Amino acid sequence: MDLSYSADELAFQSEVRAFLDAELPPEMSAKVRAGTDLTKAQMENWHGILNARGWLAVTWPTEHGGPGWGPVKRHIFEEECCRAFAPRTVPFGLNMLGPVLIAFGTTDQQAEYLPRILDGRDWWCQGYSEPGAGSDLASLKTRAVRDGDHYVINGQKTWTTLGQHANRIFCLVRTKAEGKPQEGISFVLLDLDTPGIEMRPIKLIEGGFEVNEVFFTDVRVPVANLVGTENEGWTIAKFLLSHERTNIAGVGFSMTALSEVKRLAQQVRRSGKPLSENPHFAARMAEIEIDLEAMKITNLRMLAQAEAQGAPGAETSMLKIKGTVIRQALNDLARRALGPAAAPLPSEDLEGNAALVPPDFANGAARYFNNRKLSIFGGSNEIQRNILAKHALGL
Amino acid sequence: MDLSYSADELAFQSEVRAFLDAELPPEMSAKVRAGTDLTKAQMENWHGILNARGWLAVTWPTEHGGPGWGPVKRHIFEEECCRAFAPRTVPFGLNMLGPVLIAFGTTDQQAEYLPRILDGRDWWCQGYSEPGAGSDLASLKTRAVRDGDHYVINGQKTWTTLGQHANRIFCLVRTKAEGKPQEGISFVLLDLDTPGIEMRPIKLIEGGFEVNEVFFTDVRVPVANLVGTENEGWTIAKFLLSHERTNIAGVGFSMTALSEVKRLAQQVRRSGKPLSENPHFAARMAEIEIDLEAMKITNLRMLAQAEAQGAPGAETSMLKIKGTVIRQALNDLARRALGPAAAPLPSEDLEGNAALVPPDFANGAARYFNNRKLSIFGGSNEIQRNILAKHALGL
Amino acid sequence: MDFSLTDDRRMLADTLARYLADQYPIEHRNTVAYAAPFHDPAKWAELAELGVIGALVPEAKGGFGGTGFDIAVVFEALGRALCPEPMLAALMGLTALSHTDQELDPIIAGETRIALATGELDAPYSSSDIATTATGDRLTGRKSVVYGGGVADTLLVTARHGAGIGLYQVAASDTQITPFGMVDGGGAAEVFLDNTPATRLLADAGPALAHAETAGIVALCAEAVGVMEVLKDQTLDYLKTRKQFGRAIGDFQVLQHRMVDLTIEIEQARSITIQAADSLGTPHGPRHASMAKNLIGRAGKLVSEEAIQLHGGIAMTWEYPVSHYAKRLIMIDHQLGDTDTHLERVIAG
Amino acid sequence: MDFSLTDDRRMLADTLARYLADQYPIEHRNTVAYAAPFHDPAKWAELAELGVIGALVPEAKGGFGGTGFDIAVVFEALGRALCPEPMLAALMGLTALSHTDQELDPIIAGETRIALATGELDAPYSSSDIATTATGDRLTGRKSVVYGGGVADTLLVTARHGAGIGLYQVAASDTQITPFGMVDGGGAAEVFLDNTPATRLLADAGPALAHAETAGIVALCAEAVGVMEVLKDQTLDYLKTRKQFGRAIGDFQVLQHRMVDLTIEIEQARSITIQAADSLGTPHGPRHASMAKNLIGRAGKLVSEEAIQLHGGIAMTWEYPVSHYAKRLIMIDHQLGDTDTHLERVIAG
Repeated sequence: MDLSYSADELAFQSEVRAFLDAELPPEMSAKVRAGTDLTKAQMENWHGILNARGWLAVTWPTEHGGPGWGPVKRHIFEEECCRAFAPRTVPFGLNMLGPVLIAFGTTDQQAEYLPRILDGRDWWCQGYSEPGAGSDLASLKTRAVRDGDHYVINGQKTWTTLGQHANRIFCLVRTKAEGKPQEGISFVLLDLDTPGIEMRPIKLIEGGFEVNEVFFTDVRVPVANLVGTENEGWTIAKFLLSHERTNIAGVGFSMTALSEVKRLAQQVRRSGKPLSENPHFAARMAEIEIDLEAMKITNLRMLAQAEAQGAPGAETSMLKIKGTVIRQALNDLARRALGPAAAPLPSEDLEGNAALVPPDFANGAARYFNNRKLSIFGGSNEIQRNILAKHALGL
Repeated sequence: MDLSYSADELAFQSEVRAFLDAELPPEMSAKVRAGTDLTKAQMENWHGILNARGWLAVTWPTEHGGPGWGPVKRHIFEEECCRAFAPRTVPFGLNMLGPVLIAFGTTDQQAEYLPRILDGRDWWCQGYSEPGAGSDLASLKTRAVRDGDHYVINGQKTWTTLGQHANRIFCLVRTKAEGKPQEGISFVLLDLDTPGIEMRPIKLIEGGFEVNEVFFTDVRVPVANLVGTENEGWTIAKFLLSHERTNIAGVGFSMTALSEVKRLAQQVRRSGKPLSENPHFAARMAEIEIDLEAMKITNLRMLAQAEAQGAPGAETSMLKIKGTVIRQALNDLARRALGPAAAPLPSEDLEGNAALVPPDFANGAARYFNNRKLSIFGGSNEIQRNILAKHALGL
Repeated sequence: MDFSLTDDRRMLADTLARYLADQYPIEHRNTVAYAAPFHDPAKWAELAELGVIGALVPEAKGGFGGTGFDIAVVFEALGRALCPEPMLAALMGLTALSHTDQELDPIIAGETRIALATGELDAPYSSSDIATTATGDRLTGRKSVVYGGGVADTLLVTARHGAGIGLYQVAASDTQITPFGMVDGGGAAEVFLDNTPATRLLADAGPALAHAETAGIVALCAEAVGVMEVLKDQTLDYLKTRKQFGRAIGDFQVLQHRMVDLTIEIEQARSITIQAADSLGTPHGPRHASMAKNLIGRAGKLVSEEAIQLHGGIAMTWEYPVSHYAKRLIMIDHQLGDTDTHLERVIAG
Repeated sequence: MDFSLTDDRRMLADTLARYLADQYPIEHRNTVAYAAPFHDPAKWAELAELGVIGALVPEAKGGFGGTGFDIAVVFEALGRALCPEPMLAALMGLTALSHTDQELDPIIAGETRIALATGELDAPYSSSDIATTATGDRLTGRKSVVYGGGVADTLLVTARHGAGIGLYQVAASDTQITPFGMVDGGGAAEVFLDNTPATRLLADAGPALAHAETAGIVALCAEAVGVMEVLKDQTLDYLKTRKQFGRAIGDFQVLQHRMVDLTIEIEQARSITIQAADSLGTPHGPRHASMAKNLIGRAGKLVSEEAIQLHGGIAMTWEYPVSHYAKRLIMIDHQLGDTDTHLERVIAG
């Protein structure tokens, strides 16, 4: 048993660090650290920087422009990006559609779309969930009816993240009404400029905008935009949900969140002492640190297993559950540490001398509320427990 | 809104205190405090003392020899008994069979059995659970087949508490095999001397003996020993389960357990200071104290409601759940406080100068393990949650 | 023992609840709660007219209430409506002023507004640990996150003088105030004092502040109970109507049991709030208030997080009222001492 | 990164597991674990013969193992069998002695038995806070809950001398020992020293004790993981076979989710134990051991209590093995520092 990285992996780690030192724009990492939204241009810029280095589509095979990393190198890369407060890449083209096209797309589809994802000409978004079909995705109702060499789509999608920046959307639609709910679903690609598509922003609990509703009214899409076989989109949906699980534990995020909350607790003063010296706060923090330390090893154990055996199993649901519990607990801790200073809505009036907390921490409450989503989206933690009970425990 | 006791209630409280001061034998309260088992003679002695005062059958109406108290006075009495470390009365005759006979028994049955419960001639035990029918009581299998003016009983009961001291048992038996599981159950009274009954002790997790298995082989019992109507015993079972809920919150037990754990934490020393000054231990203790403080009011609120409306509702399941959680947490705290000194099995070699802890606390670990039963018996906390979900929340 | 409300209080509760249901629906609430001045001045006047402010003040001081249960009844109703009016500032200001000979009638009538400015950046929950100083009749320092401070005419400020900590009155117009809105709605302010003219009301602010703080905690706990009851009702309703996998999600046993646990904690929260209200003004008052605030902090976090989780994504949206109730419930833990602060006070005895 | 065991360790684990399954079934375990001498001396000799004790000692000291992973493999297997043999005493004694020039072979061979006597009534978890004193070659004081102390030939005792705390060797026959059984099986003893003759092995016991304690914690954590795995398997099996309300109780979603949460914590417990084993003997060793012992304490309580609760009454009986596993798991928190003790050490850095 050997828990350390190999010489090759350590060299790679240094390479990533050097790259981030040199290439990550400081104004971007400052925003990431403070939890404020990047502009669309900034996100595109970061994609461009990564693409120039060949490190953008980390899950793709080399023939399509991926770096050819295994799970451990991907993990190192993610860990270093988190440590440096690099922006997350936008996953919809890179980690979702890309792998789908590589596995299920025609050569033409691959040739047309993959390069456009890499060079940033396309920004994809996701049309999966519907108002009546969240965790129960198979019950989706958006209809696509064949009309000559087109489908005519009517219905509604929701929770479409960053749809406001996208020019294209991939959707699960119902192409057959009969049979089991999982049957009769198809996977189609749409240009958001197509007449009949309307995107409406959803304001979130903390006041931010990151998700949207998408309405489809008699939207005509060429049959050539079908990926895979008609009525067999459920296979793709399942494939995609399992691919979404890259970095599902979010260990890197939690590590930076922990170091940030430690820094905050040293700055905040209560009864004349740093909050970090308060035994009750320190106890909360230490327990999470220990859980995270264990999570790091759990994550590495499952990575090693994935490296050895290929596809990740139901066990990754554990990483989702415990990983989100830890991240949310860290957000909770940061919020608590701020005390009444967590209350203000972000405001220019409260900057400079009027600031209540260092700017890195001004979004503490907003981040806590926003990250309640972590245990809901991507298959809620309840769904993950159902999966584990069935597939890992045989219940 | 007025949370204080009335003048009448306060006077009653003083009366109870004076009684306990005068009448409770110190060697009994010492044993209760230390969590060691009382002998059968001691329990009978305590029943006799209470009966002499007319305070034994606290739930019975005055015409049958009860004191005629409402829920609040019963609560005060229980609270004071706990505070004084008085033994619990044995509930099977007093709180279970007695109310059943008063509600469902014939005049003859009442005249025969109630006085014998009061004066101690009969010690009843309970034949409810079976190895295959715990929480799912209605699935019980012990059969009673009519043969002339007798039933012939075959089957097995378990978890029969203090059966080793009893001379009689009340049982739920199946008198009809057809129909729903709840139909065809009858409630019968048996003399334990009847041929064909065998009682075997069950050794419990901590090594103690308080429950038993009871085996019935061709046991003949007169039909006159049926209580209520044949095949309608389920009504009695439900009545009895709701009556079992007197003092279900166990507030009095928790209050003495809390004062004992505080006393322990002041005596135990760690790093040269009393354990009570350790912030982490103090935090655990304070949280439970607060929960208990709230529980006291919750319990009083529900008592007041019961006093006003009669029968307790599904809400008492809350008292069972939270009450047992608190009691178990206090046992847990006492066990923790003992540190390695919790390890020894009780042994005469470890008394006097060789003792590791004051004798009151020597059973700390045993009590913790034994009281894991609290969340299992009398309808497990899972069953209580099912009841609340259905009857209090309408789910 | 009697756990029913008196007729007067029942009437007050009903009147206030009806008024808020009619005049302060959640759409209106969200409109005024998140935009300056972060409340609705017209509604404030109407609440005063209804006697809501007077209910917080004893008869001897010109009101017609002022017990812990009066306060609890008012704030539970405000919590149910998620009302962002600066009633906590009024309660705490009036309670502190009741220790002086100041005239309270204009405040009770809603004509002038006050705010109690005690907390500071490095001493948000401690009234004794402050750095603001008084030199004669001039104050210098900074008071932080002053609830209702953005709309007050008069500020009651604590400051150190030679012999201890005094209570001072400062005209809002004489000082620099930076008002802001809060993540959970409603307004507060930073107050910058720089040789600011002030009138000393009390040389020893201690007893008045302790009283005001204890009353404020009872109010926040009762408000939290109101918020929790709404979250419970909304969640229960959602469990019964939302369908997934072909049945109401409330059929799933896991969600049933979690809903039960949440319900039990709400009952516990109500109980401990009743106790804190009962002992307001007695020697047990501060300890029972700390017990209540600690339990409310724990129960509030559970109820808020579970209400969101049991709903799923919909509760993450601004449009769905649950999100605002959930935010308010969490942020109550950031007012007048959090869960840990009050646990420490309980431990200290 | 490689999470697989070496062939040697895999073989040791398999051999030991097979031996224990054959020779130490639960009925035998319960017979010997709760009656003096609270273990089985014949089995002790056989374990020594199998090389189990030697696996805990580095080659340089006469063994053929001694790394954190060697220790973990042995103790996980002991945990799975709930073995009450005083292997922890041997490990900690040998580890302490490896800092001296004492001969270890007779101990490795199972011919002599040792126990490390450090804890005292008022300082159960602290090796520096002791009251036992050395005057020349004589010791006076009391050592409390000495694991394996009832069957040891030699005791390694810590005591204060002029310049610090030293490690002393005492013959069991020279001192008054009160052996006793433990609630979870196995034996310990109270050791009363009254001007008892002793040999000083180390003037400064610090490094040897720290090493022994860290190794002991790794062992206990691995043992706990073994115990938890058995509890998980037994509970899962029960959920699949026990029927209530006409179906297997494992069909109930509430029990499924609780079983999942328990499984996750067991994985976390295994992970943190791997880390502690990996860093034994490095500067991170003590901190990682404290992290592990804290997490094991929390996970152990959850797993023990849930295993009982998910079973119901049957797990409350002496006859059903789960009760003994549950007891052992809880009582591990009473050895070498409990959950809070180690949390404090992690906080202290």
